[in-house]
Amino acid sequence: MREISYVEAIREALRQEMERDERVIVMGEDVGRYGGIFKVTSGLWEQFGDERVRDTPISEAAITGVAVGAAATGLRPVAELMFMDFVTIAMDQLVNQGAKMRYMFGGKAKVPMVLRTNMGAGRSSAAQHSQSLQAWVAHVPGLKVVMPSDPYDAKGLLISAIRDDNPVVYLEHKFLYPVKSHVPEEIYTVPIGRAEVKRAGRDVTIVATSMMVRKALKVAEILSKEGIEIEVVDPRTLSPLDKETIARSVMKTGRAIVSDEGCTSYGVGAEIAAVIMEEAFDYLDAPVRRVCAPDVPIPFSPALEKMVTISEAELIAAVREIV
Amino acid sequence: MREISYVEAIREALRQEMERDERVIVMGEDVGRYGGIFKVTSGLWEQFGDERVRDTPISEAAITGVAVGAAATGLRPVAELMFMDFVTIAMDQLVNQGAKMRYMFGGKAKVPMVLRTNMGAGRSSAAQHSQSLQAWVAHVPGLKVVMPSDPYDAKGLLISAIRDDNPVVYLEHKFLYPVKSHVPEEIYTVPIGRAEVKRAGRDVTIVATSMMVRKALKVAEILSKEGIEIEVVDPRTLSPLDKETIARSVMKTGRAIVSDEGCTSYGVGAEIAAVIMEEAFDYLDAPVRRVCAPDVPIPFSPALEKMVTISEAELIAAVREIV
Amino acid sequence: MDDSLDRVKLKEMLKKMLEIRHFEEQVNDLYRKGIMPGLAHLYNGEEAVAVGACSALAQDDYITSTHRGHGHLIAKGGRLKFMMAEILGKKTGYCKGKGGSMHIADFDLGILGANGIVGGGFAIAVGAALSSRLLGQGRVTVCFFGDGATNQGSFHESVNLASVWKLPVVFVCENNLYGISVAQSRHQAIKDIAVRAQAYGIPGVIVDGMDVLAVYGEVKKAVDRAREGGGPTLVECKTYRFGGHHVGDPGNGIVYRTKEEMDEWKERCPIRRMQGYLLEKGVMTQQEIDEMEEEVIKEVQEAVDFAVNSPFPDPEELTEDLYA
Amino acid sequence: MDDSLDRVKLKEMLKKMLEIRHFEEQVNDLYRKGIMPGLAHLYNGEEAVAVGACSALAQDDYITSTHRGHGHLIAKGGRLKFMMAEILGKKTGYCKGKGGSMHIADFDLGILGANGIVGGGFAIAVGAALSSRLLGQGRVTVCFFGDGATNQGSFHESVNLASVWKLPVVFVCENNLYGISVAQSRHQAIKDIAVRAQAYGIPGVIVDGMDVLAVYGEVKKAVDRAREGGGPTLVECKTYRFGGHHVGDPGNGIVYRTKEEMDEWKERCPIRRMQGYLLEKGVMTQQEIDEMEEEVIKEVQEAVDFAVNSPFPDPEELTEDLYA
Ligand SMILES: Cc1ncc(C[n+]2csc(CCOP(=O)(O)OP(=O)(O)O)c2C)c(N)n1
Ligand SMILES: Cc1ncc(C[n+]2csc(CCOP(=O)(O)OP(=O)(O)O)c2C)c(N)n1
Ligand SMILES: [Mg+2]
Ligand SMILES: [Mg+2]
Repeated sequence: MREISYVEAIREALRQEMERDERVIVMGEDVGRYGGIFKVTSGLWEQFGDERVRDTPISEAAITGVAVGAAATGLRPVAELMFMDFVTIAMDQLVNQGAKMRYMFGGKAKVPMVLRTNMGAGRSSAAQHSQSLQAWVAHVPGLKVVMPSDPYDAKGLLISAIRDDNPVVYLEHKFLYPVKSHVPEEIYTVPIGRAEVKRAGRDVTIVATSMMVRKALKVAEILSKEGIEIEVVDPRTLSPLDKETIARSVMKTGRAIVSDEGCTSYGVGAEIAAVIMEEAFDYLDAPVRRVCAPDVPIPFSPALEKMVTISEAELIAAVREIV
Repeated sequence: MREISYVEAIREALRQEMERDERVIVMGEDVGRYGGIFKVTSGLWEQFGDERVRDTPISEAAITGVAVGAAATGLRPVAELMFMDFVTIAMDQLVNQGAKMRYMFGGKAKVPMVLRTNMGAGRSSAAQHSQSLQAWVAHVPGLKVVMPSDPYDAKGLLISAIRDDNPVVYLEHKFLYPVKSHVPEEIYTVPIGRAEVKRAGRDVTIVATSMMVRKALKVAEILSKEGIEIEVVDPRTLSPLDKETIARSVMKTGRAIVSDEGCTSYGVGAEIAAVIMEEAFDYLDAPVRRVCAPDVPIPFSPALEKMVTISEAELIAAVREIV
Repeated sequence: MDDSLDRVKLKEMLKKMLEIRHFEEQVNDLYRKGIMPGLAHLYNGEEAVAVGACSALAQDDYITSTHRGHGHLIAKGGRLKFMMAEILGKKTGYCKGKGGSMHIADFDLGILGANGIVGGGFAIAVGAALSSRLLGQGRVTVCFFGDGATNQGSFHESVNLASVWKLPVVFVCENNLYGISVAQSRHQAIKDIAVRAQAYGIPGVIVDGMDVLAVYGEVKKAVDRAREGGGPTLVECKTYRFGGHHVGDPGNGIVYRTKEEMDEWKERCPIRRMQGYLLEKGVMTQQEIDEMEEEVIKEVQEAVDFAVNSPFPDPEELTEDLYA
Repeated sequence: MDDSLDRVKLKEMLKKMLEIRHFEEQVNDLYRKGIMPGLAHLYNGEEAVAVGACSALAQDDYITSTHRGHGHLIAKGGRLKFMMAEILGKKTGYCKGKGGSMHIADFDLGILGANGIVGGGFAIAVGAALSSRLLGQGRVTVCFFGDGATNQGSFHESVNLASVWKLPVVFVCENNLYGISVAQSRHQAIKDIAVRAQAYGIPGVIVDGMDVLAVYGEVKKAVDRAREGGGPTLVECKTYRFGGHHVGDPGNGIVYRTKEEMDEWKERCPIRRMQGYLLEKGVMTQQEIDEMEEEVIKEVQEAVDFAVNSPFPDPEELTEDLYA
């Protein structure tokens, strides 16, 4: 079975969709000859040329808004923001224009665009290059939000996102880029809006996003040796959220931990915890525990930054608290 | 006892603080001679002149960023965004600059600014002039977020916000502007970070924000006649959230409803519901119910818009479901 | 007189301007009567800009519009009755009542939407131009916006991008001297917005926005240039809104404008001017003009009747049209 | 030679440039050795801009800086050891290790911070200028930024606001011809960024950014003008970064730049040029210059030692410094 990395999987999805559909284009800062600063688009410019792989000026609002306008008029743009922190500059275009256009116009428009960017701290990049702002975009009706946690999902979800007729925010994780796993060479899709049980277990459910899925799987492995069987549920899509799969798991285990790298307060963990309470209250043996990032900006110094990137030890401690 | 309206209370707070402290200035679109489109700043330009009451170009990012820079260098600016929907344009300045400056600089800076704006639908202003995006700003460490629900709190919280050495997002509600209640003429403060029990009751807690507090109080009145005693808790501040007061109430009543006008998913209701579960799980007789806005953009037509502005009837129905 | 303008087209231009004027008067009326929900930003006085510019476009060319959008939409061919129904929040409106005055679109006519965000249309226009280029469609986009909007960052980013990519888009500025209450001299330190073109290495031209033929002429040149691959142009039209910022603005904006200024501009009414021109050139007689105006009044009244008599959307429509 | 520059000041300018150069070389070295966490954007080659501009400022004047900020900070008087400690993430750094290379500030020296957001400093600079005016302080702000940053909306909004409010701020553009890998000709359709001044009705000047005295001269004029209430100026400095976009950029940016271009610009080294000038004018002898360089090397080494030997922050500091 062929193994490729997460970054290669994303690139392959882009390449295969661009080969299949001329309307798919890529645009963003340094995505052309430079191949993107995380090398995601490496090689695409050589294959598809200047017109379809477009270096932009440093203008995040325009990048996003141009993608909206292009999507509404027949292209299927995949725009890249170099870091998720920069979505702050593009929120009007994304939220007031892209997300609402179809609804405001009574269904007259469709906006088949993908906004790719990456979240996650841990690279000593400090407060403006490390944020995990997924809760913001997931709060916006009209957007879809996906967060692949492994190379297989990365490829399949990106292909789904490109083919989706709605604006999709596609969130990559900086530390997943080098991670390898089995990825079929042929084109396939992973459906948007469908969670996946990444590991079955009977004692505790960990609902984890992105990089936290990997960590939860490791923790499950470790604790399994002690006889604690953890079920790891990866929502994969934050919006629309697959409440059924999450609830079904918690109904079985009776205990849940939610782990996401955004700040805890008003974050993704809150929504998933609330959903679990709403859907599985009578099954809960303990309150849902949130294991998310502390409510501070990301500090530069590795000595401090390691405290905001959630460790396996923290997950283990949380499991022990509630079992 | 003197009664004045919410809009007058805000204006009085601005006036009194500007009289007291020369460093307090007001800036925003049409806030000068025009007095702001909701007339909040009416009369201030006449009293304080061009230099301290500044009409700006239509440049929300610059308005916010200039306030950050001015605050960091000795002024205490109160900047207005005409509608909260426009904070989308200013998120970088607010979140990456204003909120993080102090932390990034190791405590070297302080940013005593207030960003005033208004939320709430119901005026047939459609999807880009009606949003309630408080969940976004409450998710950002470094910001404080307040939402006064009556004229008394409006004045006291604004004075606190102006005197606070941190960036405070001050959220007004369009439908509260004309509402009157007792407001002392003298200067007083309402502490940031302190919730208030607006009505005591033993059967159900409704944690409500802004306009929803008023509606919850009316519902409490109505249901009291049936013998259902509702406790209405107004967090007043979303960040930092007064978890104790909320939890104490739910420990007493055992049942809770959270009502906020933002979209339900990944909204304020999720956080407060999660907090209640974390702090008072063993006291809960039913899952916390969220009575927040449906996950759609705000439609223009009154026929549809009335379905997204939460009615007293919806609150009543929610209460009946859980008692 | 521009050679590309035959008599039919000239008459059509007058008719469109009349449609806008009467349409807006009805909107104002419906507001005063409490029939129209919310507010609306009227186009009275600026008719020459929308009509001049859109007359330079083909049916499948694109426009992006603004909060003050009725004029642009009518000029680009928008159907009065669907517009009016939308403005009243009716199910039969262009957007099924979900959009209202600030969010009307008709993609079939290349109308990519009015916009409630000042500056919200710039990047969308550039995106449409990018589509046209990559799909080889030869469509040109006209992006309308006000003087106030030229201070938004999105103006700068979008014009820069369009210029460096040489995209087929024409930026048409309606400089009506105010952004709500703030006079141009208080929101920017320049008099001619056209100079901003220099910041992007593109042509910038100034035109009398009260003269529909002048607007047509300059925009036509810019559209031709764009279509031939010459890239964007910034066309500044000096104009004036006769009413207040919106229907609820007290005294038609007397709080921040002098009566003299308002009167002076009203003297330069673009419709009267075009009528004078058509009479002088013998294209129309006074009687024909009067008949045309009667007809327009009737059409607008029909639109009002259609709108007033249309039903509101049904509750279940709330969650429709969100996702494709 | 500018009369306002005495021998002491001239020597100081050279010294600052040397400090920057050697500081950056050490940073690069610490990166290669794996001692520096993260990345850093070095200022080598652009020393004349920061030093020329900051030499025109008083101690209590303000600057805002960028991701490529070390040079600005040193030129404005930043202490090498606190900077280096910050860059290594140490408790003794300017920001207690919380900021790192892209977020160093020293408010006592008027340094309002480097910035990780391209274009993040514009509005902050204008805000500082507003404070200075309203508090009657007579302080001027110099806002540094790159060519790439001039395409951000915040550039436009901020310069527009500063110009219409006539605030005491000088916009100093470091046009080093690239934003990461994208050459200026591919990110904007103009050659001289100074022309953008016309969009705001302010003066725009072009200066050789490899000539510290030329930069000083133009910025000094602009600062004087600003201080006297004349409003902002846009000063474009043509310059070049000798290294890659950051310490990890392969081959010093050879992926998108030619060796010829790089060599050509290195020939114009601003430090060598200033040295030649000082020798020629008899301000310094070669021996004095060598001694100065020795001293700088020693100072920088002391800063490195201080930083390397400093402790990391303690865990409880994580939640400190968030709210005042
Ligand atoms: C981003 C944003 N900021 C502010 C507003 C409020 N607003 C609506 S129209 C307007 C004035 C626009 O001025 P201009 O661009 O000159 O257009 P005009 O109204 O004169 O046609 C303002 C400030 C808005 N709708 N969107
Ligand atoms: C808002 C934002 N967009 C993109 C980036 C990534 N980035 C960092 S530096 C840089 C290039 C900046 O170019 P320029 O302004 O010319 O400065 P230079 O690096 O050449 O000194 C980019 C794109 C960023 N930090 N912030
Ligand atoms: Mg205007
Ligand atoms: Mg550069």
